[in-house]
Amino acid sequence: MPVDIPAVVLHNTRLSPDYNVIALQAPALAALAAPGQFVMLKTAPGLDPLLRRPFSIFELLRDDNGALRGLTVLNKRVGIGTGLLYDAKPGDQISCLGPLGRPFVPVDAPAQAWMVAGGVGLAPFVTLAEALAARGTSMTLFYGGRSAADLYYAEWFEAQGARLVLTTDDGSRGEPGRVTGPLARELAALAPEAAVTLYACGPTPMMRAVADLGTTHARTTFVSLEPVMGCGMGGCYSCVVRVHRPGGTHLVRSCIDGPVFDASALVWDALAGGH
Amino acid sequence: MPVDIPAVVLHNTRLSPDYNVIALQAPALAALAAPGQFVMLKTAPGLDPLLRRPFSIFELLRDDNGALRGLTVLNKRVGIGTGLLYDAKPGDQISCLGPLGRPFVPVDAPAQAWMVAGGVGLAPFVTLAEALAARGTSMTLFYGGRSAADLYYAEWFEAQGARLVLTTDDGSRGEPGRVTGPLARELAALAPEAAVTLYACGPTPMMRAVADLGTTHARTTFVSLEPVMGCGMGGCYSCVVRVHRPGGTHLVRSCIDGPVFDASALVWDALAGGH
Amino acid sequence: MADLSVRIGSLTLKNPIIAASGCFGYGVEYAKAFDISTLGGVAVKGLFLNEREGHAPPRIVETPAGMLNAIGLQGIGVHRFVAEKLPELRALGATTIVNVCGTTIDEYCEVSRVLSDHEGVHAIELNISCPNIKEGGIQFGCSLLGTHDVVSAVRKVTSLPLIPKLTPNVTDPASFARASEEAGADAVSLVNTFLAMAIDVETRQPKLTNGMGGLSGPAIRPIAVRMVYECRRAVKIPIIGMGGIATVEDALEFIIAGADAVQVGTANFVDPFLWQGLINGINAYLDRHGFASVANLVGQVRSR
Amino acid sequence: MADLSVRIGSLTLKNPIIAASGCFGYGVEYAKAFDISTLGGVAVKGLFLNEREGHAPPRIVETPAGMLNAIGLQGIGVHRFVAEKLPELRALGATTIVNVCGTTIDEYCEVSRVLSDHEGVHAIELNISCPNIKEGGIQFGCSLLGTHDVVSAVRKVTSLPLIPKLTPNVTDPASFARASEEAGADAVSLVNTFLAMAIDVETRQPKLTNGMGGLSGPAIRPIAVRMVYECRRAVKIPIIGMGGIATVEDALEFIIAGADAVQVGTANFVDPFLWQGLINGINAYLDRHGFASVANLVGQVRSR
Ligand SMILES: Cc1cc2nc3c(=O)[nH]c(=O)nc-3n(C[C@H](O)[C@H](O)[C@H](O)COP(=O)(O)OP(=O)(O)OC[C@H]3O[C@@H](n4cnc5c(N)ncnc54)[C@H](O)[C@@H]3O)c2cc1C
Ligand SMILES: Cc1cc2nc3c(=O)[nH]c(=O)nc-3n(C[C@H](O)[C@H](O)[C@H](O)COP(=O)(O)OP(=O)(O)OC[C@H]3O[C@@H](n4cnc5c(N)ncnc54)[C@H](O)[C@@H]3O)c2cc1C
Ligand SMILES: Cc1cc2nc3c(=O)[nH]c(=O)nc-3n(C[C@H](O)[C@H](O)[C@H](O)COP(=O)(O)O)c2cc1C
Ligand SMILES: Cc1cc2nc3c(=O)[nH]c(=O)nc-3n(C[C@H](O)[C@H](O)[C@H](O)COP(=O)(O)O)c2cc1C
Ligand code: FES
Ligand code: FES
Repeated sequence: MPVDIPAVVLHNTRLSPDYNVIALQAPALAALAAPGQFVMLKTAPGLDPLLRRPFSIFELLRDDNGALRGLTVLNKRVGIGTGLLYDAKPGDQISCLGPLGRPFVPVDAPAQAWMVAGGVGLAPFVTLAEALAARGTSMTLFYGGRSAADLYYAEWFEAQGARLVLTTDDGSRGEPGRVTGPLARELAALAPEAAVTLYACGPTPMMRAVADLGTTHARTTFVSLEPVMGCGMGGCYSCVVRVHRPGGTHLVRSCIDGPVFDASALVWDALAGGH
Repeated sequence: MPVDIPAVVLHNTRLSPDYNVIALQAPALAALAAPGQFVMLKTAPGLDPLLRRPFSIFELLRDDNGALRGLTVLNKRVGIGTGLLYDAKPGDQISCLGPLGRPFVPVDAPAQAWMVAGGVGLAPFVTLAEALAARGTSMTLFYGGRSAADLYYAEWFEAQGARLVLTTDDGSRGEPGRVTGPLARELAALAPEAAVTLYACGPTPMMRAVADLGTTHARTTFVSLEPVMGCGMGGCYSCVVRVHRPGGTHLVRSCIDGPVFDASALVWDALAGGH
Repeated sequence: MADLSVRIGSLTLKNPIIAASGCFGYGVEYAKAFDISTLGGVAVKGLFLNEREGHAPPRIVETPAGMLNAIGLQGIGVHRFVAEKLPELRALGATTIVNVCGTTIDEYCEVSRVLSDHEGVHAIELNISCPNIKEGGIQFGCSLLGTHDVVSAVRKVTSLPLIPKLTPNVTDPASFARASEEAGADAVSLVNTFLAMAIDVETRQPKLTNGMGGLSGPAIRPIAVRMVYECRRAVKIPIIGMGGIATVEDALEFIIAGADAVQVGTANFVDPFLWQGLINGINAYLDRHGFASVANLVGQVRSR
Repeated sequence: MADLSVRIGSLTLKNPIIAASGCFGYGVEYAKAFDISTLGGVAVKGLFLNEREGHAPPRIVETPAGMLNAIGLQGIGVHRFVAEKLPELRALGATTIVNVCGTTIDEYCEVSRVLSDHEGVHAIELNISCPNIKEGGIQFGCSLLGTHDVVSAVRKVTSLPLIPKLTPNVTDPASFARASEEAGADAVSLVNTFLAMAIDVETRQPKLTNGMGGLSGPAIRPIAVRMVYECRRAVKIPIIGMGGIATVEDALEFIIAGADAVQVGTANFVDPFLWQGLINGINAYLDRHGFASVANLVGQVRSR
């Protein structure tokens, strides 16, 4: 049951020249949110741009009494709409539609949850980590960025009890190289009976690499996809991805059948092109 | 030689629920401005709305050393663009094209200048009054509004040495009724040889009434028209008004042949329809 | 409270506000957001006889005050529709208008026949105007003869209200409305999307995998209003107008131009909760202007 | 620095950026703002043989990402033009393209003949596509025969580069480009405006005194790009593309779709100083992508 809220911008925190976190007042929406769901934001009033943009729910905001106030979005500026969100001012109103999409299903102990995040792909994992922490599931965050400055919120996850495995392209923090490097090593080192579920979000090639590792090491892997979405509600069929089904494959809408998918269900070659 | 300046909003002063004065930083443009000229403002970035809107240059802004800083616009909210200007925040950027159009020609003593303003029609008279004051021409402002609260800036004109003749529909300040009432009486009372030039800006019916009085009393009358304008530069032919010419009438572009016209040249019946 | 009902052949719509085909899934997707039985009608995604994949993504791209789409009529086919979606639509109380596609006249007829055999289908919108598929659709919609032939053929196999959906990609849409009327259509709907194209200048490739797509949204509204106005002067049957409707004023503009009912597509993507506001707004306008019914407002444009 | 020149028949344009007819007055109006000789060309307001008043205001109305106009081709007539404006345009060094209108083939010919007798007219753009006037224009532009007849008739009376301007209000603009080519045109330009309408719902009157008007601006760009793409595949002669161009990317999109040069109309109202930026931007793109000349980029769209 999604709602549409004319959310007031509470604050806009710039993390870098292209990343920011924007806080939106939307208690009714926050109350409905499940881990890994997304919202459709109208990045400006009027017709330019016309369509909403999809964003993962990043943090849930609570007041001092713990009552839900709204949510935040981790925004990476790549074009018009994300540029407008980067420039948003407190007091601005941004229509916020959601929560939308299939959420992550958090595993329970003794199974462990390994989260694998690349860049802005960190966004859906805050709500997942909270859910995992709540059920006492032990968790690890494999988190890669260009350099140390790009590893936002790592400490927050640590505070939640997550084990951190960090990598940077330039080696300025954690292990140099891709996040899939240490992930591959740790999966190989796992005892066969050790129950581990992988959750990945980031650039498509990275998610695919994680999915392949999951297959190789027979561990269930969930990915959260980020295709272009026109409506987020199942109305337009713009967001389709190819999945296996008995006797073949077909195209399903990632806004309602996703954005979270079991990686083994996806036809990855078909995803290469899209976002 | 018009210029186009990405002007920063210095401040936005609300005068009422539908009037505001917006100050724009545009020294280079202000330096070129003549009395009664106008600018074309892009009321929002992007394509909504697409076209600029024409506004009279209201005040010229000077810094403490008297150097020109920019200009203000007296805005009345009637739709999308004027609504955006009403809501403009300091720091916003508004592209400002101008100065445009034929200016008022200030008369010299012994001739007197009688300015007749209705509502937002006051806008072009601040620059005219400064020019008149500079040449020592004695001036009168006939100024009408709905009620006392709508007679903005009357004191400013008084300070410039203008004689004020105020009217309000509700009689809350000055004489009750239309501004053309006292104007008619004073024109009738004038000595035939007394040289007076009329300058009028306001609703079309009001300007027409002033023009008729000018004709009746054989006094030259200039009016500043406010038709819909697409470009303000003579490019589109959207802004035409009908004027007399030897052997008939024709349509001229009010953005370059106006907005200031000798009232006797205009075919007033043709104006009734438009703005 | 004015009378908002609209008659289309044997069908009476509660009100003139219809969800446009391809912009509202199969209707059921929106039932979790609001009560879709409050709509005048729900035009479901275009259906062929069999399941159809459509085009590879990207399938949409935003344009100034509009969007291009080249979905390629992905759909589950009429048989799965009547089995999997129709019962739910009936249970929800939706006034279901099925958008019927075909690559041949026989397919249009067969799909229509299947639908006619099932309870809960209230009308057939004949999609002879999809610009995004090679075979079928537009090939009928851009030929007066083709339009006449497919409409009269389907007319023979169904007694359901029959609504050919016309393309704007022709010189004179009114002549196609006339051809539809002569062929026995109960109403016409227009406009479908404008054939258009967007190119990424960095890659020099079309932004859509399909190359071309259909333009919809507010950008096209003034052209669509003109076409509805022209059709109103050409035919007596009801007209369902659409193209860029996003506000109450937009909907009223189409009705005043000559539309008996309107559809809303792209705007539903921007605001899936806009429906009640449109219905209430039209009612308020009718009351304010002293119209006893929306029917009295249809085509009431006054010359200047 | 890439080669920006464009050949149109016997004429060579400095660069592919042309001011569109009716959006740039007679050119002289803008000379006080910038040096109009820097433009590839200046297409002046449409001219009949005699002076013409045009329609009563309001003549324009804004629409989503566009505008409607019904100016009605107000103009001073060809004789006053050559006497009063042409000398100034020559003095300014403008590459002048005259937009020629007519109510009959004879008038098109007569206007073209007068222009051919004067120095400083560089090309004739034959306006057979104005949607805003009853007689003339569109009546030729919407008929293949009419197009062929008027183009070949004018071809006989002038050796100036002849550029029929095509309407988008037809099913297949490419066939009109072909008819123009066969009739001896040196190039075609498209698109003129889309016939459209806006209604004030409070008064229920059209917002334009003329009732209908022509839609221009960014809103129509995707449709115009498609039409240029189709024409490029239909004819060998140069194509001048236009319709909603406001940025360097927009201009490049048309060139990649198949336009040898482009015109900018509505965007000049929003930013009369955009010209140099467009010219520099195209040059920068060509250098960045390793094109020695703009001609090499024309029609270089790659299939996906
Ligand atoms: C379920 C979901 C969750 C998402 N969560 C987040 C998030 O938490 N934070 C965040 O910053 N972004 C997120 N995205 C991506 C975000 O929606 C896009 O970056 C955004 O729509 C781009 O809009 P724009 O107007 O800035 O770009 P545009 O100006 O529209 O386009 C600029 C460039 O961005 C590309 N682009 C357009 N849409 C997307 C897309 N969906 N993904 C990637 N590139 C795109 C275009 O192809 C173009 O190259 C998410 C996307 C989805 C589907
Ligand atoms: C030379 C000139 C100087 C002007 N000076 C001022 C000024 O100093 N202060 C000021 O507040 N306004 C001034 N105007 C009027 C102002 O330009 C319009 O009010 C404005 O363009 C309306 O834009 P909008 O987007 O708010 O209205 P829209 O949303 O475009 O339209 C809303 C309503 O306003 C009407 N409208 C549109 N254009 C005009 C117009 N030009 N005049 C009157 N009504 C119009 C429309 O018909 C419609 O009914 C001036 C106009 C001209 C031509
Ligand atoms: C994503 C999308 C999919 C569409 N699919 C269909 C379709 O399956 N059948 C059809 O007749 N029209 C289809 N249309 C056209 C719409 O029904 C409507 O005619 C058009 O979009 C204009 O209305 P709008 O501007 O309100 O969207 C589609 C439009 C869009 C945007
Ligand atoms: C106000 C206005 C007047 C126009 N007058 C003419 C004209 O006289 N002759 C002509 O061929 N086209 C005329 N046009 C059409 C433009 O030249 C151009 O074809 C069209 O506007 C599309 O380009 P644009 O979107 O860049 O404006 C006019 C357009 C506008 C907006
Ligand atoms: S985004 Fe519209 S169906 Fe998924
Ligand atoms: S506003 Fe364009 S010519 Fe006057």
